[in-house]
Amino acid sequence: MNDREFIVGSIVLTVAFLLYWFMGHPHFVEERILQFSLVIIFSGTLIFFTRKAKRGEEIFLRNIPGLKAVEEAVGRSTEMGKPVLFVPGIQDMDQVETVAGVIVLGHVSKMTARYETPLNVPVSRAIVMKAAREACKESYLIEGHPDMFHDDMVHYVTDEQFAYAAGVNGIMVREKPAACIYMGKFYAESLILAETGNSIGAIQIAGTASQAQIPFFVTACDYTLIGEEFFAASAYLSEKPELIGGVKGQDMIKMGIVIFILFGVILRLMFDAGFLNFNIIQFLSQK
Amino acid sequence: MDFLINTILKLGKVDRRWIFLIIAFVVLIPLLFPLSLPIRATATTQLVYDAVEKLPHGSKVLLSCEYGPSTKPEIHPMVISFLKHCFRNGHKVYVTCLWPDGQFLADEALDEVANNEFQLTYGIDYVMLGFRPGNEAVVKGIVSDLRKVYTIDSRGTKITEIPMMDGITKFEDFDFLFSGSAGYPGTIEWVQYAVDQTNIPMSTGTTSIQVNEVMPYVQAGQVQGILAGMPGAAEYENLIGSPGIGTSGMDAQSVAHLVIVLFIVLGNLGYFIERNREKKQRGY
Amino acid sequence: MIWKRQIPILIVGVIGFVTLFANFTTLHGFKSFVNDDATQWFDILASFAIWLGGLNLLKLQSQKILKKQEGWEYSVFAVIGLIFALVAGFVIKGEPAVEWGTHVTAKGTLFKWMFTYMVAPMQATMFALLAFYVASASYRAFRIRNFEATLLLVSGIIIMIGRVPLGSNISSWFCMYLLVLIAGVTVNSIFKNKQYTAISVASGLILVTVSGFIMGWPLDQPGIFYLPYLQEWIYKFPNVAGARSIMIGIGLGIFSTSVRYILGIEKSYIGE
Amino acid sequence: MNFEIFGAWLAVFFTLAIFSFLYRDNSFYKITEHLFVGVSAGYWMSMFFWTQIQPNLYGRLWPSKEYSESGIWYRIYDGLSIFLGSIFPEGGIDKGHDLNLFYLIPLALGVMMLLSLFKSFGWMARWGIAYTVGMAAGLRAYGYLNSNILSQVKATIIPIFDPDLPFFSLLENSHFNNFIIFIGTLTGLLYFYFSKEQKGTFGRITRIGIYFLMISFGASFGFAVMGRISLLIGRFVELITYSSDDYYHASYWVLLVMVILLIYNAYNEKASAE
Repeated sequence: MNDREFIVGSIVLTVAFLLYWFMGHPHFVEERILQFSLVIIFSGTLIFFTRKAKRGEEIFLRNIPGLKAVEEAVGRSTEMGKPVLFVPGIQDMDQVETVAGVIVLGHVSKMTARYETPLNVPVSRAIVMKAAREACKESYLIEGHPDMFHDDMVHYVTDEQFAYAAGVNGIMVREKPAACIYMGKFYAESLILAETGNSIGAIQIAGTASQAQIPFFVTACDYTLIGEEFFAASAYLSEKPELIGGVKGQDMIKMGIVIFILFGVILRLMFDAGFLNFNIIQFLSQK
Repeated sequence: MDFLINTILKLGKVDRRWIFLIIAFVVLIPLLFPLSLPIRATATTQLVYDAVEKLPHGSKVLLSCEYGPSTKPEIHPMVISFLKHCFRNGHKVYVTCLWPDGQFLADEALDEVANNEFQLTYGIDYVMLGFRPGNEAVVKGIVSDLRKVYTIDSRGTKITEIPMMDGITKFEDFDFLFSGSAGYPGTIEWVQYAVDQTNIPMSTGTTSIQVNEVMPYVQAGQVQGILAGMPGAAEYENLIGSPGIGTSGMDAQSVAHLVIVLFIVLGNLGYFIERNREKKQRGY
Repeated sequence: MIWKRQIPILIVGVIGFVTLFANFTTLHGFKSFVNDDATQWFDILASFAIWLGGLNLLKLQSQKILKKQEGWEYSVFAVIGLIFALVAGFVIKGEPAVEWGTHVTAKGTLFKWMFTYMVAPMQATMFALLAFYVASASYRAFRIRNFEATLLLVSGIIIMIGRVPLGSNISSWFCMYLLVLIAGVTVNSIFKNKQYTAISVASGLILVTVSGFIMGWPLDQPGIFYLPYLQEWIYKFPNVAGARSIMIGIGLGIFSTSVRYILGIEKSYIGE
Repeated sequence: MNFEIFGAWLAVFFTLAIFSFLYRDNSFYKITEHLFVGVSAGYWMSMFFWTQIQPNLYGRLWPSKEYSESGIWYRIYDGLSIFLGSIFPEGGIDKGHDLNLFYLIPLALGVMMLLSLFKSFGWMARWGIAYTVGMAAGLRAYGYLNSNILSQVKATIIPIFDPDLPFFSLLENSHFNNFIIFIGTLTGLLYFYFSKEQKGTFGRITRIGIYFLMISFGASFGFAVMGRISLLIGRFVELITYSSDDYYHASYWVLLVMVILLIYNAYNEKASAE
């Protein structure tokens, strides 16, 4: 489908809906027209930007300071001649956060390959191990150091949550990595990992969308990618158009929401003051 | 002074098992030897109490239990106090559960309050409708037609044969809803699918961790007050004048919080001293 | 190939589309299918998924035992536990008066016994372990390394102290004295001048004491220095603001992922 | 011995065994952890079977309402009934449902899911998963749009013109507090806007946003600590209960034996290391 077809298609659908609407819209829940329009508008925005990204058009995403911090951390490890530890969370590849974590791992392993710094990736799921190995192997190949990659770099510890945390703790205490990077889905083990990392004096960088764990990471790590920031960073690194387009589309909707709120406050002020006969709150309250 | 600084620094490197031991004692000792700190209700707890007090005698109250053993210490005392409050004011209580484990715990609470303390009759003063699977679908079902979701109660009695079920066919026939909730499905689903659509007043008691998620709804007025975690339960117990597990845990909770705050302060003190020393050593 | 790839994508698209748009139509058959049957199917499939997970666990642990892999002795316990739970669920009721089906929620059955004395304590203790880790991390890892972390810890501490009975027994005047001392430390570290520090601390102490005498030292006034009020304000207003922006962000994220699933752009569920 | 007291001793053992992990990873913990994994898997399997699959699936395929002595459909049922009488009681399943053969679809999808345990049928689970994914996507797209976006946007549109509202009140709604919510929500949203560098004025605005986010995380932090401590209190209360006469001081005895064994073990390890 090219652009022209896309635009024509959208117009035809809109006209068709308008016709249906003015013909008395049988079987349509009238009170939900607002939600219906939002579903259409939001989806349209997302599709538009995904297509734009797929065509290879330049899409600007701001620098994410956390990624810069990752680079510095790897740099410091190199200086000190110590390894980098990367923990991709404790969940399987069906979690978006694990996927994002593995994408960031690809980025980190490129740097370790470039600087010839040892990398250690303990994982807790067999499938994550496979995916993480692939990602690292590719990075080392791209950087021209395929000889430096070995399978043990990414190794399975155990599926059990606390046993995994204990295992990773052991690695930290023995190897004393200079940088610990936690990117993925975390539960309670976040605390145990970050505390040990702190006690060995490593630079710690975390990224997760698990809301309950973010506070612990923020206080115990040097840098934390919070929620959406983490996803945006991984989209940026993955160079996958559907991910980048998604981030951009959501960005536009977010800006739309901000503008709508500002506009809404003004409308409400005018209604309350009696200048306008349109109650925005009531408009938004339809079920 | 140097001695003090050195001690703080040395303490920073202490084996964490000592800290585990300290926390264990800090929680255990106040449980064995209570301090009986006076408890003062926060505004959100008071709101829940007032909402129940406002109901006329003999109101029909729906209590929904959505918690399991891992969150029992927080929610169970709330449910017990809520039952006491309702029975004392002569309300009729209907219990539903969105979590399967909720039914075990609700049964326990009813045994303790309705049977032992108030000696009420099943089917006239209270009824246990029980657990139905389906998460928010159950909530939706109760709103549209309760008798489709519940044909029998948890004891296998037909709903039509239970006297207090007369005239109850849907969610709007109740006067009040209280949800003791530890996560999904729970308070948020009740707000979205039941309360927002019908305007039946609702209060909630949640685990500490869930408070932040539910707070925007309380702030927007969709939920009338919230009992937040074990301290919320303790405050409620005190408002109805019947201290229980929540209250007895409060001393331990207070002391443990204080100790954790002290830990944070001490830990940061060590951090600052160390940082300053490093700066001095580097010569600036 | 079509069985493994196209059909699942088609199922997601059709089912997703139908459930989404059922919200906007009054067509009865359509609506009742989505509201009743489709959700029931979902729950039934979710139950099968739990069985799949359980059987998978059995398979993995048995393989571990048969191949005598490291730690296989412990896997024996996992298998025993699973079998015991299934026996309690399907073979031995323990209470003849209770019917099959209600035995999973009724009193006096083996299943209920298993719940009370096995599932409940183990689950609860697993969660309670974290209290210890929080304590040790608060001592060894929670550092006010920058302004953000400071804000976070301060608001956390105010909530922690203000929420419990201990906090409501701390007078606002105590907090004000504490603040004067903290201000003194700050002045000292900025100006590095003992005179300035002494003057600021002394004037602060006098100011607080005088106003205390004037107001008669009420426990909870002025409200902004009384921890229970302060924590309530924090969690009712600034916290709600922050939480709300996250909520909107999460809502958007979930919406866009859902749309991507329905349109077949995102196919991670079939491993792509 | 009474089952209840036996149960109490078991519960004490499990509780202390899990706590023993705090000292170090040891056999008590490993045994309990593996038991826990097994028992909870079995617990949920049974629970969901009896509350979902049996009543809502089989209950619709073979309801007792339509049971008849003739016809092939209920003969299959009778066959099943002979082997699995508890699941398929005589005369059909009475859960108040009508006969609905459409439910063969979820049954088929479910069976396909289970078949995926065998390697060559691995792909079969995809159909069932696809159904749940699609359904969840449709439900959530609307639910989150409505409650997370629309109603929160609505709550952020604050009244500026409202003479009844006080300008300042610490704990009640007031213009000041409304303004805090308004600013916090907007700047928080802008912090997660990625199409512009966070520099200059925009950078300063997003800084305010991150401060609000941090206060919010601080509140979750405080509440998380509170919840964990409450759970610990709950465990200790139970241990104290079980240490009483009625339970023959279970807590003390189990603790004692466990400590002795752990010390013995540590001593042995030390000896073998030397």
